[in-house]
Amino acid sequence: MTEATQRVTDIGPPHHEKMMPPVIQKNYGKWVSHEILKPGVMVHEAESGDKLYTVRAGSPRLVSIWKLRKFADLADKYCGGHLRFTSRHNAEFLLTDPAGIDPLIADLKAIGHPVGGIGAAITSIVHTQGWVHCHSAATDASGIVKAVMDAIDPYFTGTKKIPGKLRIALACCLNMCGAVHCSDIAILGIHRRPPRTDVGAVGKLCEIPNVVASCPTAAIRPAQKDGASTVEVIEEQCMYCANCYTVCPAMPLNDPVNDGVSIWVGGKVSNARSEPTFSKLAVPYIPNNPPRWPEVVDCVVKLVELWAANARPYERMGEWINRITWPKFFRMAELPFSKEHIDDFKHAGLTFKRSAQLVH
Amino acid sequence: MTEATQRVTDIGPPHHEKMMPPVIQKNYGKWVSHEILKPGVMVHEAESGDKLYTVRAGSPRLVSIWKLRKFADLADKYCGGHLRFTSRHNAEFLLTDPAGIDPLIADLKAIGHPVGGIGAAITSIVHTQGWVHCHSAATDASGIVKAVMDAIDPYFTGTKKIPGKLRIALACCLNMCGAVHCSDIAILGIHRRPPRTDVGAVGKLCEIPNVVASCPTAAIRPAQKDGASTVEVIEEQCMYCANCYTVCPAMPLNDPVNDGVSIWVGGKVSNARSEPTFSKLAVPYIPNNPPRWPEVVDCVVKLVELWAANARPYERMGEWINRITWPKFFRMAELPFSKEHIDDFKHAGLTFKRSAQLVH
Amino acid sequence: MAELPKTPLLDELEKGPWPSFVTEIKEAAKHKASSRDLLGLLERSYRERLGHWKHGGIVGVLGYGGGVIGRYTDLPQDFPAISHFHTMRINQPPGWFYTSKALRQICDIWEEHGSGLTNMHGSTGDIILLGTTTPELEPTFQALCAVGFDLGGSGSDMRTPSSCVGPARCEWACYDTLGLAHDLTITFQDELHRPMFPYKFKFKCSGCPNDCVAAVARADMSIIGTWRDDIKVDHAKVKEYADKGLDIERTVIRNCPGKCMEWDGATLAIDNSACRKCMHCINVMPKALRPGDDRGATILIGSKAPIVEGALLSSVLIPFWKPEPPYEDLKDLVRTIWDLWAEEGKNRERVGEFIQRVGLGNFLSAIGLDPEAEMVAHPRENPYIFYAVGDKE
Amino acid sequence: MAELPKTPLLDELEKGPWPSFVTEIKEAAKHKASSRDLLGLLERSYRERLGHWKHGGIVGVLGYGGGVIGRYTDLPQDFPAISHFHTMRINQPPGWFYTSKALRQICDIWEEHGSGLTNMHGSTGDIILLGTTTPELEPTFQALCAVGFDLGGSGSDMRTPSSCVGPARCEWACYDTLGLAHDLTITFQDELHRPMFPYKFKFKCSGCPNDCVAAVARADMSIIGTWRDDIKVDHAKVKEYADKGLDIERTVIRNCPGKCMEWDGATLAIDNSACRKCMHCINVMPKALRPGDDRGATILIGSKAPIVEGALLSSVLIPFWKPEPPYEDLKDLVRTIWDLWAEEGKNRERVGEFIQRVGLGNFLSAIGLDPEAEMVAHPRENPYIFYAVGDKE
Ligand code: SRM
Ligand code: SRM
Ligand code: SRM
Ligand code: SRM
Ligand code: SF4
Ligand code: SF4
Ligand code: SF4
Ligand code: SF4
Ligand code: SF4
Ligand code: SF4
Ligand code: SF4
Ligand code: SF4
Repeated sequence: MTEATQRVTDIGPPHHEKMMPPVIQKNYGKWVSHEILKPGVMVHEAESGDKLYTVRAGSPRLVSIWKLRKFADLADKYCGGHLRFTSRHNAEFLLTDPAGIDPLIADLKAIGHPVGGIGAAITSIVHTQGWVHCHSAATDASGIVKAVMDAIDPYFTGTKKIPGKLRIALACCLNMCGAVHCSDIAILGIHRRPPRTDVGAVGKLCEIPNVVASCPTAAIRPAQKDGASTVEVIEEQCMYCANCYTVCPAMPLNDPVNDGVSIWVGGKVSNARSEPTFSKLAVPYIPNNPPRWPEVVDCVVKLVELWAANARPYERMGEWINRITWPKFFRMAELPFSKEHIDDFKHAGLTFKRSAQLVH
Repeated sequence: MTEATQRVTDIGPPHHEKMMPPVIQKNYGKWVSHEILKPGVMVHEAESGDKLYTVRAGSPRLVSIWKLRKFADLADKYCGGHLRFTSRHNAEFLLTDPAGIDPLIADLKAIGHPVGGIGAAITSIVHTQGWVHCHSAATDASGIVKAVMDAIDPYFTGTKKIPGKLRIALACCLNMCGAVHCSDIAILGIHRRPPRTDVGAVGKLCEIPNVVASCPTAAIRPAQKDGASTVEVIEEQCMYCANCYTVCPAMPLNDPVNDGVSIWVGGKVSNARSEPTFSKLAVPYIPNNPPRWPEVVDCVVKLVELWAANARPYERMGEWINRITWPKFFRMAELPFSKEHIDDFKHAGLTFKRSAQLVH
Repeated sequence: MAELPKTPLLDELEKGPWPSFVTEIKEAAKHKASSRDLLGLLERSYRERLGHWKHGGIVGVLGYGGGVIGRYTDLPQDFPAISHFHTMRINQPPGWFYTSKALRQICDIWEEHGSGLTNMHGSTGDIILLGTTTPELEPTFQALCAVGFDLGGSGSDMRTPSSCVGPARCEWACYDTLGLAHDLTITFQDELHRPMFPYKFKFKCSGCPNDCVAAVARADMSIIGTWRDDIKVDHAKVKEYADKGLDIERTVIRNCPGKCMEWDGATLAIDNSACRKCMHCINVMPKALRPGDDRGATILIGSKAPIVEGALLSSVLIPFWKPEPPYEDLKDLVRTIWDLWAEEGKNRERVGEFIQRVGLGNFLSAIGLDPEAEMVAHPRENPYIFYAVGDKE
Repeated sequence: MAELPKTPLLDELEKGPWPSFVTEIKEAAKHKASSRDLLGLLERSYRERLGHWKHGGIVGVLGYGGGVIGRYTDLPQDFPAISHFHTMRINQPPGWFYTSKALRQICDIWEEHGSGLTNMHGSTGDIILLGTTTPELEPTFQALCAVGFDLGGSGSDMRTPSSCVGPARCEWACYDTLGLAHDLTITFQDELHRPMFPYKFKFKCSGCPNDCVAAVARADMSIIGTWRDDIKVDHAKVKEYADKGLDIERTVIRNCPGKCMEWDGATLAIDNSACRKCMHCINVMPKALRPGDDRGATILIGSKAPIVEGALLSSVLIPFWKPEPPYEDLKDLVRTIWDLWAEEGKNRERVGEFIQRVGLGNFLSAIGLDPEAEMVAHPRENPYIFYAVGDKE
């Protein structure tokens, strides 16, 4: 244990000051305004008159160190050896000399990274692990994201113009690590069958009370099997959230036939204009169809185009739908409305239409 | 029982056609527009060109037959023997000859009934029985209503102008027979002590399971007392709704010291502009102070004046508050905000302020 | 007659401009002992800050289960004339229209049989005859029937439907509110008079979304008029309003919930495909704008006061309904709902609470209606979906 | 090196304009056996439409309880190089700023000890080093510490706080988001590394109400910058925007949630006393408008993903807070909350769910804060009030 005490621990992250370029250190907290110069490029001006040019490069987030080294090279070449990543996992190159912008964009293009995502644009899709690394996944993450981004790339690069920001996110299961629940368009992996309980293993691997408590709909009851403690699932009460599986490996739900994807729309996070709000169910189920999930891609593209053609400037997806009303949105998007769309969880009653304000 | 079979029963109400004046029979469903001529007087015009003048007289709702006969006399004198009452319990006199309007108003005044309440005005207070006839009442109804109407009479008669309609209602207990829950200003009688259970009587007078089920907060438990079935109340869990008393007379809550009145604001019913919405708690408690409840009157007057001075045209109380935000309303109205104002019932979480949109 | 009791507190309520209920009670007290005792009892309540009524037992008229609220004072020794003091609820004529003759008939009957006090009207809409004794109930009832009036509801039965003035005087009525209310009352006499539901059931009929009978807030079934086609615009008249000083941008356009209007200072443009039929623009400019011609009603279900599970507003059940007498489609729907609720509703569970408990989706399946997007303010936000068909392949 | 497995399905995902994660894995697969096996496993998942990972056991580094996600394939015989394939979560520098040197140091360490694959970054904000074996965990950790990096959280501990770019590049930052995130991370090292809470706890710091780290949606404590005084207006610049064709009425005024702006074609008037600090007008005209000078933050509490009780957004706890290093007032508040939650929270109950369960009013009493109107969207609608003081007289 002597070793252990000599170990360096609990140092936390490096201080940001060590990581920031001099122009930022100098003008920290002293920026006065910004302007978008072209897709993916903006300039910030400081009180001092200093200018900082940002070039935002799209990223798949899952990147190898070999790619990161290339990013580092570009940072050295154009940015005095500094770069940053964004909260949506893009890479940002920070220049003081605008002459570097176009060559940098060309170099990024050469290594396969488009520039864009700033202003009224679609930026990268926040997403999660999927089949790459998570045991919980009802669908893959990176694959769908790649297929969708390929299709909507013109909205990232600015080739196609849109009324405002549109944020897409994907989570591969109801744990929602991507925090997709407040996205303009959310793609959510879902199960559709109850857990296949390994009745014998439950008692050995899991804490029965925790398993019972894990179920939001009280579908899990303690039970006895051959004199040993286990659980049983009331299948009609299960809505396949997989929380039991999270606490107990003996209750897997993954299922190649019934797993798939649901689509949610109209959430947002910012306080701009309207308050933050959750996304709402648009399409209850699309089967998993790897490698490129064409039905999911089509659906997202259609929703984006519909919004782009009809929303007013700065109007987010949900703000647009709230203006035209949900029934009209379903009609315009040619989406069927079904029992699945009607909330039946705790606060369901508050989602009923409690007025005669309808678009007929 | 031979008599019984000969009795006339199940005839329902008289058909309205028998009650309506000829001008209405003729133009039924064929009205094209209306105009407010002066406070309490409006004219409706029909496709045929016919005109119908309405004079609305304020009423205390609790009226004797001797007063009703006077109304009948006026109907004979000016309206060919027809009149109606409104959904808010005012009397309406329907004239075809506008020459009758002013004399009718004078005659109404002579018997103590002001004319008004049409358009941007405060009309009569919808209310309930109170100490006049109900066993449940936590306060009186007619008395507070009279005192408040005296104070705001200028808004009924049009002496004072206001931005739009403002609806006040009163209910003498949480049963809310006045449906006060969607009023611009609601006055609600409340208890503040748990039922004084007559433990011995419960089992004799009441169905124990019904009593237990009646409690919204599960504060009532079946119990045994001297070998007989009864109930016990977990006092900390009781919020004095009196529903147990409604189903069981052995659980009275009426209490001269702790009963009183709460004030709620910002509800509405119409679909105009904003959707129908419930009133929200403004003042948790004002003691009963008969005969004229001066604190209640002051509070209502203050709220009306504040709204009148600040709301935009057509803006109802709740629409105004939603625009300026609730915290600002509490500051402007100089009302303390307390734990009582924070919802703690079923859907409480949805009333938390889930955004950074604040007026500081 | 005996002298009126001293009522120093109540006398205070005879002051001021608004007509006084105390004056009304005093008037009745001059003629009727029961009203005299009521006056005394009320003064006592004012002094003690406490009501003096007891829980009502079940009283009523022969063959009916509802329509009378039994009431007894807890001070019968001091106020013997109101030891019984029951109210009778009487169906109002739809729209609350009366001939002076009909009104006088009611007055005469109530002078003979009751306290001489009334509420015109009760919150539900009935004529309330305020206070009589048990033996007088049946004679009063028979006298009323003789002149064409009948009892309303109380207890776990249907209640007297009510309707706004609608087509009788209002240019905005999108259907015959009085006709429908009358028809429902007549059709469902049995349900009105003989309690057999889990709890009460109320109908209210408003002719347009202004909802002048507050149907959305206090009716188990709220029938609210609306239209499907374009708002009718008289552009010249719009211009007139503007010329007379109406700030159309601020007063109308910015208040439009559909954000579907434009005003360029000269012409009003409405995108009717996004209009929510809220009535606001029409309310502000009644001479220039009118509801369209394809009129009907939205049927909403379930509103009620707070007890037990919290207050509810009605919510959309049929987004657009074309009312055509004899309204068999609506009545079939109502009967289907009543059957289900009678079967599966709990004691004292209003239909709105019942739907809250079983879920709107399940309720719709049970009554055989398809889900429609109009029924919800927005689709679900939580991912806890019971998939109807798990594809098992 | 061995040949790459055949991946006909994944190869489809190398097509198209967007950078491909498959290409990244293939690059790593050229160098590392684990990434080669990952590639094969993923192709298999694509073929079978099924993940092939097992529940992770508890693995980690000495003295720490969190920061590593244990992961094992269920096909170790076919893909032995990923029979263990744990991820390591590494605290990012606040604002995700790197020198190229620091980035290369991480790359070098991960080339030596892991798969060569990363997420830059994870959803919480950490650097995710994607896949290594149990024996490599401790050496990787030590190597990282040597160059100044440390582990993030996992399990029932605090998670790495994250912050928007804020004052480092954004003119709207109302407080030092990076400074606060760093300070909290350093102060709460123990809570970050040694799980001892009922469940996870996340901080996110956004510099203004645009909330560029989505704090309101996914942080147990969301600290969102705002201001109290007037928006700073450069009227000449407003005019410039208008002259250049911005439709200020339609784009700005009608979208203002406070309805507190007027534009007469020449001057912009703001009633700041009704401004909700939503940022919209500032967003549209960044050269003309700016947040005021009296800056600070709103502290919100409780957001989280749906499991178990449904998703939550954070809600206001401190309407306006003046952040001053070393932020002791905030830290005291946090500690008070943690103590209460540790004491009374249930297993796997996030702090937001805890507040939902005990009630906001009770929660406030327990942590010693006074209720403020800013904490609710509106006061209660139901009359089921527990009166704090029943006056017994
Ligand atoms: C770089 C980044 C912060 C960071 O620390 O990494 C950032 C940077 C800026 N944001 Fe943001 N935002 C960033 C994520 C976000 C997020 C979070 C998210 O998407 O997960 C949000 C909340 C989104 C939501 O509401 O769902 C966000 C909502 C905004 C808004 C409000 C937009 C709206 O109308 O709702 C603005 C204002 C605007 O653009 O008009 C804004 C404005 C800005 C400005 C203009 C601020 C400034 O003056 O520098 C920056 C560049 C604008 C741009 O990207 O268009 N930023 N911004 C993030 C870039 C993500 C990316 O790679 O694309
Ligand atoms: C007579 C009556 C109907 C009846 O069958 O008895 C009636 C009659 C009219 N109402 Fe009403 N309303 C009547 C109760 C209501 C109610 C119900 C209530 O208050 O309990 C409401 C819903 C109130 C609410 O939202 O809380 C109601 C909300 C409206 C509105 C919408 C107002 C708003 O801006 O929210 C209008 C339109 C307007 O006035 O601009 C309206 C408009 C009208 C018009 C102009 C309709 C017309 O063209 O004839 C009528 C005269 C207007 C007036 O009183 O200002 N009426 N009106 C009721 C009179 C009650 C009284 O004695 O004062
Ligand atoms: C007379 C009247 C009040 C008035 O002064 O106008 C009234 C009076 C009573 N109501 Fe009511 N309700 C009256 C309209 C209402 C309304 C309004 C409406 O119908 O539009 C409501 C709210 C809407 C609703 O139905 O939810 C209403 C909601 C209640 C409730 C709560 C029901 C609930 O589900 O929450 C109760 C309690 C109960 O049913 O046990 C109740 C119970 C009572 C009882 C029978 C008290 C009892 O439990 O014995 C009251 C008898 C008072 C008496 O001694 O005369 N009354 N009651 C109204 C009926 C007159 C009429 O027929 O026209
Ligand atoms: C790696 C990451 C996803 C990603 O690809 O970026 C992730 C991955 C996992 N999350 Fe997460 N979560 C990640 C950010 C989130 C977020 C977003 C955030 O933090 O901003 C959320 C939503 C916000 C929240 O905290 O509620 C999130 C909500 C969950 C939940 C649901 C928690 C809840 O209270 O509802 C679980 C389930 C659990 O805790 O048992 C979960 C559980 C998991 C586990 C540990 C699965 C498990 O139960 O064992 C995943 C491990 C995957 C793997 O094999 O690597 N993860 N997780 C993110 C962490 C990276 C990082 O440290 O930067
Ligand atoms: S969303 Fe679910 S499957 Fe995806 S990484 Fe998170 S826990 Fe795993
Ligand atoms: S999947 Fe969810 S709903 Fe189904 S049993 Fe498991 S915890 Fe319960
Ligand atoms: S509100 Fe309560 S006290 Fe008043 S009449 Fe109705 S039941 Fe009786
Ligand atoms: S008054 Fe209400 S809360 Fe109290 S015990 Fe009776 S039913 Fe329960
Ligand atoms: S509800 Fe509509 S139709 Fe009926 S009276 Fe009111 S405004 Fe007229
Ligand atoms: S009725 Fe209402 S929604 Fe329709 S155009 Fe008029 S104001 Fe707008
Ligand atoms: S949250 Fe505000 S301060 Fe932070 S980067 Fe976004 S816009 Fe700038
Ligand atoms: S910040 Fe938002 S609320 Fe404030 S004036 Fe600007 S648009 Fe209006």
